[in-house]
Amino acid sequence: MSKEPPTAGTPFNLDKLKELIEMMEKNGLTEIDLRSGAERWQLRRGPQEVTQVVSAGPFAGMHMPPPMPMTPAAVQLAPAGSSVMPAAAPADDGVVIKSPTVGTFYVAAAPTDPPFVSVGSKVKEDTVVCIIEAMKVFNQIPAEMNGTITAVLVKNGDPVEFGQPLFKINLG
Amino acid sequence: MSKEPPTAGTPFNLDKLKELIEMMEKNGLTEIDLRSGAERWQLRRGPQEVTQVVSAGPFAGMHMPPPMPMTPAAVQLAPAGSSVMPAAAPADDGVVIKSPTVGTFYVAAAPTDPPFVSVGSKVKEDTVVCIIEAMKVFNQIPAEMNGTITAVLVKNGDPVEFGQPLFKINLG
Amino acid sequence: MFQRVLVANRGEIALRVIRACKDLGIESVAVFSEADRGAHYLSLADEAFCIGPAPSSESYLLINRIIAAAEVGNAQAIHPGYGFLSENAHFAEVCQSCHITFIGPSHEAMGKLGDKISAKAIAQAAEVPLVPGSDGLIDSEAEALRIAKKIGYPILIKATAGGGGKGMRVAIDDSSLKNGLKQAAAEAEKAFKNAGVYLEKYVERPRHVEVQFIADHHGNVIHLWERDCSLQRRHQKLVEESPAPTLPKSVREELCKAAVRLAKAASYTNAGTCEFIVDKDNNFYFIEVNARIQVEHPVTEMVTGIDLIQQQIRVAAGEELPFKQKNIPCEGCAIEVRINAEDPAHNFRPSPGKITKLRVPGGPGVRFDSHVHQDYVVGPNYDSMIGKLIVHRPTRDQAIATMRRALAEFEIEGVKTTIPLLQEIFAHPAFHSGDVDTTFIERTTWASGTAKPHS
Amino acid sequence: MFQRVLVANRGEIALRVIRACKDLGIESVAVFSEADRGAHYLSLADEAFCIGPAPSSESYLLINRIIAAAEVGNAQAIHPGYGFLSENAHFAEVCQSCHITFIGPSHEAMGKLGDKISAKAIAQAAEVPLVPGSDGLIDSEAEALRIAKKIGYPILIKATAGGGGKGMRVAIDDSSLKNGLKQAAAEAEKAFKNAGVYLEKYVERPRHVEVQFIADHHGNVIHLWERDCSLQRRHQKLVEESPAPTLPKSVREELCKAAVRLAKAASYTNAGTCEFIVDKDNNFYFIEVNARIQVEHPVTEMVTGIDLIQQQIRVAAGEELPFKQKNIPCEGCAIEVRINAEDPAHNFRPSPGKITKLRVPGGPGVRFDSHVHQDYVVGPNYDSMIGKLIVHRPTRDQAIATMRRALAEFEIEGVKTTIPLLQEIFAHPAFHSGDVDTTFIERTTWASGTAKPHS
Repeated sequence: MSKEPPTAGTPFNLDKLKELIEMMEKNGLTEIDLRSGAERWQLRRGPQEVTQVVSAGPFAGMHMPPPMPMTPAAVQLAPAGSSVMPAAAPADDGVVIKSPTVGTFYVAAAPTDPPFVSVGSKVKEDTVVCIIEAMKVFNQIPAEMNGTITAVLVKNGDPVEFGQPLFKINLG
Repeated sequence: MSKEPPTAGTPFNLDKLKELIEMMEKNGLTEIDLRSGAERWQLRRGPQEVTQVVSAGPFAGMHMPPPMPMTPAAVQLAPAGSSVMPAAAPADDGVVIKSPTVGTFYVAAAPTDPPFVSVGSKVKEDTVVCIIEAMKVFNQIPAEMNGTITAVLVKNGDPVEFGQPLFKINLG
Repeated sequence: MFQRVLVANRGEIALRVIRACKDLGIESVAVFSEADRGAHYLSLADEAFCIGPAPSSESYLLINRIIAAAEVGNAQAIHPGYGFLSENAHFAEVCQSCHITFIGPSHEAMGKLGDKISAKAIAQAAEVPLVPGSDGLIDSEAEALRIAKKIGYPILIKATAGGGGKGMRVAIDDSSLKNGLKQAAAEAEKAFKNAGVYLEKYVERPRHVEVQFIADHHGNVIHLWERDCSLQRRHQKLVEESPAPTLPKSVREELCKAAVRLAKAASYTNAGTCEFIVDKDNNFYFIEVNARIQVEHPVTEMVTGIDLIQQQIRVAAGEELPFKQKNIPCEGCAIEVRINAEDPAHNFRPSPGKITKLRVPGGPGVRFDSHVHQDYVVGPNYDSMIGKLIVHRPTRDQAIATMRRALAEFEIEGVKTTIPLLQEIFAHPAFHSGDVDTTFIERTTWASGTAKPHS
Repeated sequence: MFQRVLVANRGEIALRVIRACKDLGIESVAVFSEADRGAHYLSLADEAFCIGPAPSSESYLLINRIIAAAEVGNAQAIHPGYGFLSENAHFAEVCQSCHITFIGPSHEAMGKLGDKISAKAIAQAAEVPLVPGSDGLIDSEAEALRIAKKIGYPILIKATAGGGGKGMRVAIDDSSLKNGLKQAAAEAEKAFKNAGVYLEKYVERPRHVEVQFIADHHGNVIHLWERDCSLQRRHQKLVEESPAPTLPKSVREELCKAAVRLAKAASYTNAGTCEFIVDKDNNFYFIEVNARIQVEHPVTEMVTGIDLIQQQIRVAAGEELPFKQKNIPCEGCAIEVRINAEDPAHNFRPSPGKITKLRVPGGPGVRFDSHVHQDYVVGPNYDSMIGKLIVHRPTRDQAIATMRRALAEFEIEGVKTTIPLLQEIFAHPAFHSGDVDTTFIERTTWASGTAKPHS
């Protein structure tokens, strides 16, 4: 791989570009737009559609809101007047544990029990983080990753839909 | 902005381009837009819609969408299948004498007469250049400017509409 | 039947006529001003001619341009739509002299009905009730009191040269009549240099009910039932429906028969509308004839199943009406609302602009007649109506429910519209109960901006 | 009546049900897969839940997810639309056990009619004609010849384990029957290791005619006349109309009565369709019952004036049918075409993509049921139907004229559609004369790409 600029005449510096991209990745940035005089560097990262975020690799669950101006009206979920459930909110940083089903979210096994987890709880892959009730079945939801809970995103007893972020977690 | 893929004839360095694309792929970038002076490199990657992901070939997924999605449909006059009169075509150069009414265009006062004017004719403001018949009335149309006819844009006996260019004219 | 028809109009009614022609297998020729150049509906015509610049007076109202376009376009007939030249008897006469069929009544019938005095004379001859009043100007207080006794209070005192409410008084008893006569005469003298006044019965909370009729050239005149168009704002209709709610069947039938008598008396041909006002006791009085197709014709099409524009063209081509009066149904309930590009928050001033987003309601019972689409630019040159939303359902309650659903579905961005006001109207209990008259909008408080006439 | 209904479907039928709920004053709960997130029609529901990823098997077909959504959404009933879980008796049973009303027939009726053998037994008991044939497998050539004599040629020899045309022969006389029996048995033995064959009368150029019926929980079963859906391509319906052209009134009435007998015999409730094939002599034979609402239900809505989806919901809520058989009209002619995002030039392969431009036809007699709009993205995950264009006119000729006009008006860019093929169909003289059967598309040459099954 050559470290020279892309063409003899252009001042683009690939190394700088790589550094920028690494910064984006590390910080979950989706867009960088740098301008200096006649020079402009614009980088975008992440999927077009929030709906299409697929969990794979180190950035699983990172929702990148559509950066492109071409987003159709179809991205808008709930116009005024309708109480459509909120779309899976983009987690601006960190990773989230998502609901694997539609149902009712419970933080504990019984109303008098303490919550399975709260902010600061360390969880392992098989740690139960909540219960989601669907069709009278109380499904224990494991964390499926190791880390520390940094936020609980849903209130006890709230309905949740498939793919809805439930917890923020710092991996590690 | 260059829309075509770089070819040997362009100053773009294919190797550098490949490297950029690899970087994009590796890092999940969707867009790079680099400008420096008159030069601009714009790369977009990934489909508009993730649903259509296809990848093959070195430039796979390098979608270069049209920069403006705002196609002005309303400007289109006559889709296929209808024989709508052509819109008054913009005179790309010079000045035109336009029809002041809708009607039938005649180059002469009678079929056996010579045309009022032809290419090369010098006309003054009050020179009759044609007749437009509307409601059995034969309207003599004056040039309304001084100059030399450089083109006759309508055929004898053709219908013309309001504002339709009839003659090209060089003023003077 | 004609081979080609020229459509001497623009916007939704031009599109409506183009569609009717296509449905009949007739070619259509459109005309357009420079402001409408490139409009999508023009591409649906078989040919289209630019006839002048944006101002109507230099394009859509220019008779000779339209005739010339019909001639170069080889059209045998002209459909005038509504507005513009549609009620211009001179235009109809010029068409005739150019051997082009005017799709509408004869210029003679149009002339007779276009003049208020001769129209009233025809109505009287046809035993169609007129608003009671003095036969002419009032000569003395004694005469006024005598007439008042005959027609009963309340009575409207009107200046013969009047206008804009000047020289107008309502009298509720003899005493207020005496005072009113003096005041009105003085005011009229001052304003118009003409102190002449006359009397007319004052109809309180009148309903506006009109009868659609159609007549062929073979002596057949048939009514297509009535429309209630009471819901108006500054004399602009907002909502039209058929059948008229709350009117007893017997009154509806009387009303419709009166319209047919009048059409026959005027030797009327083609489609027309006879307008009445109806008082709170369901007495009805002739107002005028609209000698053309009307904006609100779709509600009649829905309840009768008859395509009025097609039928206009057929009748003009000499065909006999294919149905008998007794076979004309009035099924279910149809309601139309006019969607105007107006800003309710700014006293309904026109709101031209580009429609940047449009989601039109659909599904069963919903019809939308419009020439606009996403990216259409609503210009400032013509009227602000951008479409007509029509629902048709088995019952009035169901029609109202579907209209509310359809209005809620409607999404339009880029221009302001009357939709918020329409939504309030359809949510209003008085509208549901049919308790609506021409003063309804003015005397009701509306949340969505002001619908009042003078605020 | 229900307060909230969950719509267990997507696309146009989901929107159709949401609209029916709104018209009835019922709240609706939508469900959607991740592929449909943000779809405009979802915003018209009162609530919407994501139930899984794009594949139907992980979202729209997951019974427990849909029940859970109904529970968290407080829906008392579920409308399944068509396709997906609509004919899944187990789903209907789960709904029942969860005390959620399934808007459709009982799971018992669904189960009985879903099984071909028990469905035929019910038909037989109700004296509904079946395609004549052997009662079971053929044991000998002699038996085959005896049956052939009874039912007449041509005869279809079918392998009991057959499929895809394998082990299938048409016999036109005794000699070809003898040969065919041997060949079919040998082929079936080879392909399926089962040489069993049976006989069925071969219906040449069959028309597909189906009867819409609806039954309440009070013992009333009413038919809403028939639809002709003969115009198919690879067993996919392209055009549906009501009434069936060319069928005599007496046959139509017999057909409809047969469907009602069958529905009663199956203790059927809610809306359903009884499918028949009709031969060239207007004999009809029962094929199967579709125990759900169908794509083509709007044509029935147009000719009867009855909102079928609303009526389904009412019946499911326990209401009695509000009309009697004798009051069900069949007025005018309604035709529906399916507009699919498919590429006629490439053997009708799906053509997903973003709709970059959309101009939908309108005006009188035109209805468009669709969830799509300009800028909508047609995804590759579900079926390719993007809308249904329906016309309703007093006569079939007028309906065809309006359909041609409407198809010509239709402008769509960004995806390829079946519109060019539909335009050819509606221009075809055989279609105009009603001379259409299920083989029409295959045996006709089409200019717009190939509509043939194997090219």
